[in-house]
Amino acid sequence: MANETSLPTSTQEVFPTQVPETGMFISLGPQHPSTHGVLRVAITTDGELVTSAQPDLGYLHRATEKLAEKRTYPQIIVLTDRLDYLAAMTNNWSYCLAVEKLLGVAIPERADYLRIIVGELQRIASHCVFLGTYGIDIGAFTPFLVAFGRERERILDLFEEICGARLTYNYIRIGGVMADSPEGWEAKVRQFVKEMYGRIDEYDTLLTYNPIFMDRTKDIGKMSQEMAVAWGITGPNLRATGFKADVRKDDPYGLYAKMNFDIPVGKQGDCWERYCVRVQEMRESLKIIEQALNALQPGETMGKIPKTFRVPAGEGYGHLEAPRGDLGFYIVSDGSPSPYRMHIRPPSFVNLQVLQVLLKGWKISDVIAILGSIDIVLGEVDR
Amino acid sequence: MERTIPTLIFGLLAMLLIGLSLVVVTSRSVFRGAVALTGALGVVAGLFALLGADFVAAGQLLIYVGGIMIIMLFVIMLSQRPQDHLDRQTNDQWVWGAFFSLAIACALIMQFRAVYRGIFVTTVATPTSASIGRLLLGDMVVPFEAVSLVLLASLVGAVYFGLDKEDRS
Amino acid sequence: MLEIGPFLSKAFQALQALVVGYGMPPLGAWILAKAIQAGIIVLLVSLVPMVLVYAERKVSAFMQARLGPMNVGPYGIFQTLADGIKLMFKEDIIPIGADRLAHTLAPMVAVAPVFVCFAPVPFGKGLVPIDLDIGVLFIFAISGISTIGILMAGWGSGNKFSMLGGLRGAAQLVSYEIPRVLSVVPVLMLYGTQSLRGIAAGQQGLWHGFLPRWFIFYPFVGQLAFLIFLIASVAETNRTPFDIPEAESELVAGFHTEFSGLKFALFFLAEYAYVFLSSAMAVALFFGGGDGFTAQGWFPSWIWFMGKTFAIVFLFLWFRWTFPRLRVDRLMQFCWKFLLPWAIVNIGVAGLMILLRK
Amino acid sequence: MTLSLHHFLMLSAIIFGIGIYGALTRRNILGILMSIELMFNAANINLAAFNHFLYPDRVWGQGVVIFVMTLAAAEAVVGLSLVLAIYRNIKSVYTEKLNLLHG
Repeated sequence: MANETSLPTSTQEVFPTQVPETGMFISLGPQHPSTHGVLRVAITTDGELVTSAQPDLGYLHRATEKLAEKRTYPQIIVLTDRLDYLAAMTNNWSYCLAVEKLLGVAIPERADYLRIIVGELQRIASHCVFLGTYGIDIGAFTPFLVAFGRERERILDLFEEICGARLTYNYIRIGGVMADSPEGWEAKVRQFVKEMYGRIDEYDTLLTYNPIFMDRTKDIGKMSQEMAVAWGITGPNLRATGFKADVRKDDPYGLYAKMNFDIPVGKQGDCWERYCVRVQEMRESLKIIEQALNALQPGETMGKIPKTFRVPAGEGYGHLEAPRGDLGFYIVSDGSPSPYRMHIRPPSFVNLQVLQVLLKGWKISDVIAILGSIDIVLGEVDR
Repeated sequence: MERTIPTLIFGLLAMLLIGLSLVVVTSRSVFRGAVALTGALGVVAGLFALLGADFVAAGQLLIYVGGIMIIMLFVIMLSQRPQDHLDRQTNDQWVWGAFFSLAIACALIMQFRAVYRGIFVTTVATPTSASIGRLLLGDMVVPFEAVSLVLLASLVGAVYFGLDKEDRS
Repeated sequence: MLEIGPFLSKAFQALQALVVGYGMPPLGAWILAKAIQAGIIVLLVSLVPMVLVYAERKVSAFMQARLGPMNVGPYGIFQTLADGIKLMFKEDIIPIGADRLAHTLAPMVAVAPVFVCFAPVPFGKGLVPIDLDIGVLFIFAISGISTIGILMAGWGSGNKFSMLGGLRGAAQLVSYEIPRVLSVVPVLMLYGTQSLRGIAAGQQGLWHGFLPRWFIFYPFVGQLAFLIFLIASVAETNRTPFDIPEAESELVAGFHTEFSGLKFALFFLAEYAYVFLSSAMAVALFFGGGDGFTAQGWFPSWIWFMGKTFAIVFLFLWFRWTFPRLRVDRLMQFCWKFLLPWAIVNIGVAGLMILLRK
Repeated sequence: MTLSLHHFLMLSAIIFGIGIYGALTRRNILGILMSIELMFNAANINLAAFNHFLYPDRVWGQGVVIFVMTLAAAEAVVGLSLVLAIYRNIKSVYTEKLNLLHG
């Protein structure tokens, strides 16, 4: 059903010029409650069964890569905030990794631990949004307000305290972090981590093991391991197929090599396992935060970086495990204050492509379940 | 006074029924026709109530309006497009059809007027559900069982027709 | 005690005598009295949804760790009123591709039957607007008309999502109507009447001095019948987990996507009025109506009735804010392969019980 | 004026005539089905009227009405599923398109 790995043969499927012979043509989006932004999925159906589905992107394109060519290196961090707006911390971090590789600077230890703490907090916040919106996609409204409105809000409060912003942080800078944590911040994080374990168990009883929820998501939208690899899927979506791949383990950046945590994997890559892997990841993130808090020592938070600097000519690639998968920044420098070319590898964009084969043969209700479980952020897809 | 009120109600219902029936057979939009038919069936339920048949009136609403007409509208939504009302909805024999149906209606009306004029009734209507229940499972039990067999057969038939070709084997 | 039933009937008798004294024919006086009663019912049915909307928002807020409406009036109790006024003044939009007649009529067809449905509901001792002999059947028959309104909305909007919502609604409502009617049959068999007042009156008294003689306490039959009735009622009112006709995340808003202003408010009114009606029916059928078991004398019967009704309304709200939505084919399977067979088994068991008691 | 049996019978005759007209002239299979329902209802009005006016103490007429309604439901279900099957095959619900036997 959904195991073909080939692209559609013609654009006819994307924009049908006439009503299909059987069934109908539905334009799901760009204004639709469950496309999570301005994505349009062109669907032809036979009754309730989907015969073809084509994601149609570009409604949110802001030319981030081109803009970057006219900004100095520190100014670009602001642009990266706006990519995956639910996980701005990891965007900052990934960009800084690439630039730091080009510059060859060392990061103070405290800054690296702070990066890990905010990065993992960001992962939890992002997965909280996923959990809530996925609940809404399936029809349960309460998880949204519990996960989104209660737990994520507390994480954003923590972020606000450390960097002054709640959504676009601009916190992780080239060579370190913007500011040291304020007094008492670490205790608050500890308190939050302690409470969060119980909250995740609450989500399990509310949503994860709800029979209706399992009925809606188990065995739906199955993705084989070969298919996932062929389409370049990364992140929780890949791990749900049973493929143990995580940049934090495979290509450790920062101080992740010192951290002790597991990579949750699924078995058959259906919607429920994609969801479960994320819930499990939240628990692992909590463990990492605890370890980082224990290892946190007072010290510098910014490396020796001048206010204005030129990056030596050459190319650098930095990537990390963002909440949605492998996020990479590729920067080519010609020695000037701004990059010659910057390319972003956004995990959402790559994960989104598989929809055209994954959606085929399922019902319209399942389309929503699958679309939600892939967990895309349109800001990152369209850049 | 007590005599004229049912007559008034009857006149109102009769006009509504005739009007809605005409919409059913003349409307260009099949959907509107079906909605008019739904209204007409509701009016017939009102006539039943006027005739003291309360159980039958409720049954009429439950079976016709709540069942048959909903399935009818369902099929209309599946098989029609909103722009279909631009098509002509009557065939070429409509003149002959009108003549023929008018003739039948006139013949029936004349016959009824001649034979059944001036039959009145004075008894007060009483609840009928208990007596209908006794009738259906007493004197009429054989037709009752036969009807249930017919229903079963039609159910099986409908499911069979509803299947796709590849599912039938 | 505050039994308003006898008081009301005396008041209406006095009123009729008064107008007859002024020269009105007795039939006219009777019609006047019934018209006033109908007016009271219409008022009640229009006001209860406002209370229910407020209750829904508050209950959901407390389930979701937030406060809900707080600004309009103390604890936001006038929020629904404000919303109603807002909806009244909103522009009434009819899309170009719509069937104007169907689009305009749909909300009215959906909401009008609800008012009629309350006629045979016994709100307390002597508080039955019209004690119909075919009460239960009457309610089922009339409430079926509302489905036509949903279909008209789906077709009349000229919108694919509305059309899909209408199709789903038709399939769902027709299917769930069957177990809903069948689940009530054991009650009718046991009490030998279809009048809701008669059924409620049959459930007075106590077993062994402590257990109320309500139908729900009949072993096996009572609980199963109530369960099927409750589930099918939730499905009939298009509420989560059976809200696939208006599934927000799939079909935008299903059949009422294209409705705005007062028309939208009418659909809302219909939904909440049906929630109230289903709860009231459940109380009359399964919970002894206005019977107050051992605490009989503490409150008048209409308070008992309303209290029990709102307890069951709370179940509706609770379901909505706890469960995700079923998928359309699983929904049908659940109806035809689970509810319907068990409803039929239940009728058989009830028949056996009645035979054994004789 | 008091209601009499022939009022109901005349009304049903008119409805029956309208039903015949619809069944004869509609192009749409669904329209024909709906006209047939009209005719059924005309007959039902007659049955209930005869019951009420001629045998007010018995309910046989109403019993027959219930049978007619049940059979009408069966007829509608089979008819509509046939319409759907036809629509699936020839993509039309107009009677003149049903000419597969025409050679």
